[in-house]
Amino acid sequence: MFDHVNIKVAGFGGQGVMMFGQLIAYSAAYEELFGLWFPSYGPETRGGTANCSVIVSKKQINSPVFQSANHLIAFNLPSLQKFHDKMKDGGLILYNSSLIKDQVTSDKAICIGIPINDIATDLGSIQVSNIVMMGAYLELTNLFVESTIEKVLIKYLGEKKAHMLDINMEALRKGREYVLEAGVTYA
Amino acid sequence: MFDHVNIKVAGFGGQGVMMFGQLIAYSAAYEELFGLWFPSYGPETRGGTANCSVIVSKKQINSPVFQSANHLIAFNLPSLQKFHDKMKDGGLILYNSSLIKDQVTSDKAICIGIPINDIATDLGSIQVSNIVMMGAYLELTNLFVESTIEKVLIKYLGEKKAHMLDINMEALRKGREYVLEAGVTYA
Amino acid sequence: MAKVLMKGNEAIAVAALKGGVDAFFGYPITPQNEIPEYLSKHLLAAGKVFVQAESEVAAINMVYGAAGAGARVMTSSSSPGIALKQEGISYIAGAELPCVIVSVMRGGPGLGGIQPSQADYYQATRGGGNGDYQLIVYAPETIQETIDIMKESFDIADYYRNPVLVLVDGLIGQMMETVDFEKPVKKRFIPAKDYATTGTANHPGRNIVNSLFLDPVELEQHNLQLQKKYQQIKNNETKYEMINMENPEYVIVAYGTMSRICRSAIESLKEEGIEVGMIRPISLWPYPKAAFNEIPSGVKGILCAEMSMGQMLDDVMISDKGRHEIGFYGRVGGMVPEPEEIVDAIKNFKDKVVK
Amino acid sequence: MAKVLMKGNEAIAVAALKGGVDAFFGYPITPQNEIPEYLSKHLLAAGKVFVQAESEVAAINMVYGAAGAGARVMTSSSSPGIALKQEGISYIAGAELPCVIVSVMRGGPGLGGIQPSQADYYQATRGGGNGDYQLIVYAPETIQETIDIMKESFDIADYYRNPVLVLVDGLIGQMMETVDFEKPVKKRFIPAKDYATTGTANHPGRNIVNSLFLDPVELEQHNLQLQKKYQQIKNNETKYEMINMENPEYVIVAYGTMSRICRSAIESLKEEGIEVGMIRPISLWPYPKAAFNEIPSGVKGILCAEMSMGQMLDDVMISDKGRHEIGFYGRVGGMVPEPEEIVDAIKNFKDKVVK
Amino acid sequence: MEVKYQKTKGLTDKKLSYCPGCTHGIVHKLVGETLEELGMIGDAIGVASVGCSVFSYEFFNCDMQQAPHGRACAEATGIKRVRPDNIVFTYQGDGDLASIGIAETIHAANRGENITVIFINNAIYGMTGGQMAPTTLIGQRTTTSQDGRNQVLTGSPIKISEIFSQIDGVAYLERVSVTNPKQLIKAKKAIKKAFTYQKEKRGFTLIEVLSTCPVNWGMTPVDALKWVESNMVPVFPLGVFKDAGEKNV
Amino acid sequence: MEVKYQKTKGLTDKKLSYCPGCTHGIVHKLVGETLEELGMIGDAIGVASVGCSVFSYEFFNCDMQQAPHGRACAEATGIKRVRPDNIVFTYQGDGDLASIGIAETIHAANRGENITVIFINNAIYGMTGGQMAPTTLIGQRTTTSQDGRNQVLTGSPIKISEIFSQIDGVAYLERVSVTNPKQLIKAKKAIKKAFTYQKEKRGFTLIEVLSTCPVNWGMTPVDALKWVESNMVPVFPLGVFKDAGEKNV
Amino acid sequence: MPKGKVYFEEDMCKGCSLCVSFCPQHILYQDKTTINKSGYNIIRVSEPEKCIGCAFCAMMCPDSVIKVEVDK
Amino acid sequence: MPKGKVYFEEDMCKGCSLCVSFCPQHILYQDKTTINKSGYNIIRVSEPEKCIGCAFCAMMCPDSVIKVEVDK
Ligand SMILES: Cc1ncc(C[n+]2csc(CCOP(=O)(O)OP(=O)(O)O)c2C)c(N)n1
Ligand SMILES: Cc1ncc(C[n+]2csc(CCOP(=O)(O)OP(=O)(O)O)c2C)c(N)n1
Ligand code: SF4
Ligand code: SF4
Ligand code: SF4
Ligand code: SF4
Ligand code: SF4
Ligand code: SF4
Ligand SMILES: [Mg+2]
Ligand SMILES: [Mg+2]
Repeated sequence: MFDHVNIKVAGFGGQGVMMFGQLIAYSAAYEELFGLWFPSYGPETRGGTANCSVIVSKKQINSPVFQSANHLIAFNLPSLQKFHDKMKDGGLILYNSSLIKDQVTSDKAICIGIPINDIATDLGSIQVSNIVMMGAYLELTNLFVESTIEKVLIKYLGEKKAHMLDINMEALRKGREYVLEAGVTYA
Repeated sequence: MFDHVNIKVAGFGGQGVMMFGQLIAYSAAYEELFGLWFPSYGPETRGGTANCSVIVSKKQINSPVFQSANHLIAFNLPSLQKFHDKMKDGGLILYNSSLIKDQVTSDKAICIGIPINDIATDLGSIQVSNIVMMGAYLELTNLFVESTIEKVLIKYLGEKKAHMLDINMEALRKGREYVLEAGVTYA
Repeated sequence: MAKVLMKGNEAIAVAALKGGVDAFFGYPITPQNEIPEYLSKHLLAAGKVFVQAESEVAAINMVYGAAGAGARVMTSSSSPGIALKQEGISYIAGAELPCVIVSVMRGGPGLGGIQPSQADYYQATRGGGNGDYQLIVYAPETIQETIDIMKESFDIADYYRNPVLVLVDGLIGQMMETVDFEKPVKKRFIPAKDYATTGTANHPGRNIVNSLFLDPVELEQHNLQLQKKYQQIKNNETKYEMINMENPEYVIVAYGTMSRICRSAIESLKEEGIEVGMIRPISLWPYPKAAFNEIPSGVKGILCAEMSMGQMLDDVMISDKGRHEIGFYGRVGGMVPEPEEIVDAIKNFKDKVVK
Repeated sequence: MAKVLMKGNEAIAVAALKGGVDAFFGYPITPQNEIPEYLSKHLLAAGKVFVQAESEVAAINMVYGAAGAGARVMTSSSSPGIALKQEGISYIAGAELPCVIVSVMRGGPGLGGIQPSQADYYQATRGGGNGDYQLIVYAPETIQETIDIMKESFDIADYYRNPVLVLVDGLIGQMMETVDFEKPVKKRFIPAKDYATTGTANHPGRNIVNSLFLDPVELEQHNLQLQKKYQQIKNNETKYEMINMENPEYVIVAYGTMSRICRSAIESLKEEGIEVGMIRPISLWPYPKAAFNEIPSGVKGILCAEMSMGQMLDDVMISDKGRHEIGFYGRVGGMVPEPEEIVDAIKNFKDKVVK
Repeated sequence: MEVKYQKTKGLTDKKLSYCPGCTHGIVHKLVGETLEELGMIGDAIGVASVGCSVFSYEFFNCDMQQAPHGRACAEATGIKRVRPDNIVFTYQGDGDLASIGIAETIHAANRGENITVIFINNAIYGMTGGQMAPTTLIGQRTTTSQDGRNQVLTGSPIKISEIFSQIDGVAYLERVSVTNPKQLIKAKKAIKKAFTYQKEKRGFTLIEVLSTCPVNWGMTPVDALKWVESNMVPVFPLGVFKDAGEKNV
Repeated sequence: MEVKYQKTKGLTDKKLSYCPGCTHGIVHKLVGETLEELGMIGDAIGVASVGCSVFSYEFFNCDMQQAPHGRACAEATGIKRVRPDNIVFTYQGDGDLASIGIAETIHAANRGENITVIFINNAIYGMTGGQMAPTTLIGQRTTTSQDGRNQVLTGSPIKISEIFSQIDGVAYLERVSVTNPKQLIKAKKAIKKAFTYQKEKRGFTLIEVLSTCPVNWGMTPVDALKWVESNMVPVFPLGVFKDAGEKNV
Repeated sequence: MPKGKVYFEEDMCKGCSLCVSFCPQHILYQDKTTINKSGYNIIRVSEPEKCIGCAFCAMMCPDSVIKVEVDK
Repeated sequence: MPKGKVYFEEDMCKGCSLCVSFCPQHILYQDKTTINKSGYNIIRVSEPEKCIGCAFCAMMCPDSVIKVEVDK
């Protein structure tokens, strides 16, 4: 595990970007770590793009903002372009290869594409593409123990959306599987 | 004449207190002196009493407020009581003896009563009692040359009240006469 | 008009007309009512605009609209009324529009009273509007100076595209003094108002009056540009007077009516052999900080005198930078101190020192 | 509840409930909407009062009424909304009523933007309301501290019969952090509200809530009494933190989110062998002036860092009294500086010095 | 002999601050008598507004709050929400209610706040020395309409009762005058009805009282009353504009 | 082939900032087309308010000012008074006009300001994320009325057209919708009439447009239009509420 | 005709004359020779025996100066 | 029946489907497989020949995406 990770999550509005970030922060809290999430709200939110920042740390978090991320989760091309250069050395860029067709490279980060739209569509719900991404992300980073994300998801969905839990868990699994099958790793 | 006089004018609302003060300030301006007038507006104005301060000076006036007056013009008893003690040595207290029946005394000022209500009522207009007071005041102090106050009065009354000029001039005269007849003087 | 006797508020109105005001929007409040009353008569007669708004909030936004459309606009009010205008003022400053605001201070806080006060110094110089903006604030001491400043304010506002606030206490508004309207004031070259919304038929492109910049990069740029302008105003428009500063034992800092009272006190003290100087800020923003560098050595202390509980005191402390002991004397709530009180305060300076 | 992850605005709402709030009156504005949204649900469910007012002006006056009637009341808003509340705030302070006001700052001036900012420091500490009044202003740096302060604020407001303003930037409002609601806070003995208008059937005599004193003698007395209270608050309620102040080369002064960024910068600088301390004001009024007396000798300069163009800077200058060179670093309009910028500002301190 | 009429206990002993013959004093009596007769003095919380009646907190013999100009209905809302069983009323002039405070008044009405508003329409700003009010009549001279109110530039007198009749939250709404004993008795009935409706929690009640300002109108008090009858009543017709009756219970 | 319909020159090329299917876009087109067809683009000065339409200064292809929340009519008054021959209009939401800005709007109407107000009633605060508006329907869920608007606590939807029908300075006043092409054509006629009246200096004109907020209502754009027809129109009946016709000329 | 009696709390009177003007018996008048402590001319009853106790004077008095008693 | 032709400025489309829903000929549909640069699914015409040029689609389009031409 890491002592302190800066994570940037970005994509179109509607792709579940904010939820992705919040699930990580909730998981941090669940594991009694320090978690911090903040949205970039502003002109872009209505225009169609959205992004948020997450920090997970073993100690009290000072600055809530960071210049460069350890991990970038890019759900679309404009987001990738916007944040691609703001990475720490040894970082991870996880991107939506359903929308970003070209192979992404970086001299600072390992770049891994996950065709989350395709996987989610196969599952019968484009809605859970962000959870597919979550599966891949957790498989690669081992940020939290297995059971944490499930507990957090149950709480997040609440009673009203409890029926959605199964497909979300399925999406998580598919994300993990994709990574395992592709044989990619991130230290 | 004086180099610098502080004048306090006070009475019931409706007795022409403000007008009295303004006429003096206008006269100062007319004679190319420095004149300053200011009203005490506040809780008392609606309650029935009113007062204003006037400064006439040969040089630029600094402080617009003063602690003690050279001249006090008191149109009723509460006003006299309020300002009686705030006089400079050698001052003048001119009071309305129609309403203030007891003889007024002061160890700092000469006190002269003028029965302005009675004189004005005799003239047929209680309204001009303040002008009766003005006649007495100017006769005693010689603050301005004779013609000044008439010019100022003409301007003050304006076209609309031009017909009131005669009775005002008459009131002025009666005020002067009263002082002359009573044989009182003020250096 | 040679010398005439005139009430401060009326003089403000006459001076505004001489300054070329096109439109007045305001709401009644004591002690400044003679301003709109006079203008209601004379602006309309001259074919210009007078609107009694439904509130101070409406009035300041009418000012915003008319200023955006290119007119010379003013409003006037008093303490709680100026409080209500804060949002609008922030917009006007943010959109870089010129206008003149007259603030005739009365006692506070809350409904307070209607007697003269200087307790709205913070309101004028720090504002309650949001964000980093500044008004140009002038605080004259006589009706004559008020007239001169009023006449010039419209030009200054136009020149910098910034609101100018003329700050007087109720005494200046309510008293009458002998004044001269013909005193010449500095003229400035005012560029054409090519930003004004007059319809695209009347200018190239589309004109937009706006203070919204949702993109933080743009909003920061906009702020930096405002700061540049403010620096320019600081360089060019700081006004103050130094009085009896040859070799004073103490220095008084006072503005407006208070400085006149202090002038009398200084004369009395001189008669008693005590030399006291005075720094009289005329512009409260920009504040004449540099004046404090000119204080001769040997001065035992600085007395800040205000008709408030100590608001300009902040600027005195900032400007003096710890070089002197600073004392304070203030009266509030409509109590106007007499010169004797200032004399006493100087004589008992030690008791007045602020910790 | 042990540790939970919660958005700042929601945490403010929860903490208000824990602080015993009886009634909320407010008007929507970004970035603080989660506060009323949460309270609308939970106050009504608890049989308490939630009213979405027609405007900020109405909201603050509902607060005035409810506070006068003896309830624990709060409102929340953001920059232009707080501007509109200035008159009402002055009345509440003038009438000596308790309430809690939450101000979540966004970029200005005018409509500005909706990203985080600290450019309403003047608005909070100097106000735009009229007269000599003060709010007690707290500026926490984390959501945890915001919760603790919110809980205590209602007691402080009641104790002094004075409004408390909790000042956070939009980042604190919008971000989520892990927090603990059970941290105990100081308890105070709150006297019964015998001033409240509850009907003469419910108390002896007639109770009047009022800020009007037309007689200047009375108004001055009232002001002097307020000042006495303010002095008491200065003595008792000043809060600040000193960080790494053993032997610093430079001292930073920063509050709120900015102080957290500076903490990170201080850590980085330490790694490079540069020791930098920090004074972190928690109460912005009363300002922790005394902290500046504790700055060890040998400090080369003080850097004031704000998400504004320099507003707290005034208080830094007043407090330091010319003892040190003072530098300033600010970002505005929603730009939140990163720790690296503060590191650079310290390294290039000479360029940051304010003249 | 028995007492037929004497000063109500609903008012304090303090001398009223109004000018001679001003009907503010008459309306004060009607409100005070209503509070007394309905046994509400001990439960009432009044809100004084800014205008000549700013000092009404010294005159009504119950708990009082003084509100910023125009905000009495907001302040009353705050009070009533936290003290729903008290009787809450405001006393406001036309500058206060119809000009600067119209938003707060309309929205209190629209929310159906269970309060009573006494609205003094004297077609002028009395307190500040006689400026034009939104209710000033066309042609009426004031210090800010010195040639008479000009319809083209300033519009027509605003009709509060007519406007408020369109608001659902209003339970009772009547325009009255106090120009003679007969009208005064009607006015008192209206005020009593409004307070009674409040007691019964029926919603927002407002009584518009056509009133005089002899000083700023430049008339004797007696002539001022006649002017109300001959000039104001034709523009502001008297009557009940809304009575939700049992509906709102 | 000839062009039957294309984007109006009354709007700029800038992409609208509204959510998919939001009727703000439709009303923008109607106003833009009106300006174009009446030849007013060069003379028009629009006032953008605070709400989702805050950026309308980027969309209307004429000079524009951006007003503080609720103050568009005051700002428009300032503009019109100093530029009486320009065409001045405001574009305001229901939070902006009916809540915080009702005083400024009523008084502009009462003065008979010769301006045109386009009033977008979408029964919610769109921009700030879906809080209750004064026009929100009883039972409608919003983020500040999560169990549905409660009539007892918050009153009933405020009826701007009904209220403004009582104001003398109003020259034209109609409530329209844009739920289908037929209604849209009616709406455009109303808007055109309002601008024409302004040109003829007849006084204050206001068109209330029942509008949608699919995002905050939680509906598809198509369902949102149906909801307007089935839920809003019964509460806010369509039609002409005032037409001063020749009278005000 | 019933018989009434009116009492004036003189120092509260502001001399507005509304009572005079609304007395149906025309028995009230302003005494121009006497002022109270606020400076106003006070009201007097010319023919007290004509008072019918209608209380119109008291009702119209803005300053609650007048108390009216009637014979049962 | 008159004949019409519709043109879409695709990148301006927000995929709201109002055009689809108001086309009396039911010839418009959303292409779920294609997104424009803002991420929205675009609109296509299934049977262009059936277009009557009524412009209902264009009138109801909030984003002025559609231009309609008709045969004279
Ligand atoms: C915010 C604010 N604006 C203006 C004033 C000044 N003011 C005091 S009373 C008043 C008008 C009162 O008129 P009205 O409400 O008609 O009452 P009246 O005196 O006629 O009874 C005004 C404008 C104020 N005190 N506060
Ligand atoms: C003084 C002030 N208060 C509040 C806000 C926040 N605010 C922005 S838009 C808005 C409401 C907009 O609702 P509406 O007018 O109905 O427009 P819509 O978004 O629904 O089109 C509010 C309250 C603000 N910007 N300024
Ligand atoms: S100014 Fe007019 S309204 Fe006010 S008390 Fe005097 S007469 Fe009455
Ligand atoms: S939030 Fe609602 S009103 Fe605003 S643009 Fe989106 S759909 Fe339209
Ligand atoms: S009670 Fe009637 S009759 Fe007697 S004095 Fe009064 S008004 Fe006249
Ligand atoms: S009505 Fe009252 S105040 Fe007026 S004159 Fe008669 S007794 Fe005096
Ligand atoms: S013009 Fe008419 S028929 Fe043709 S696509 Fe559009 S709506 Fe359908
Ligand atoms: S109506 Fe316009 S924006 Fe909506 S789907 Fe059709 S073309 Fe696209
Ligand atoms: Mg009035
Ligand atoms: Mg809306």
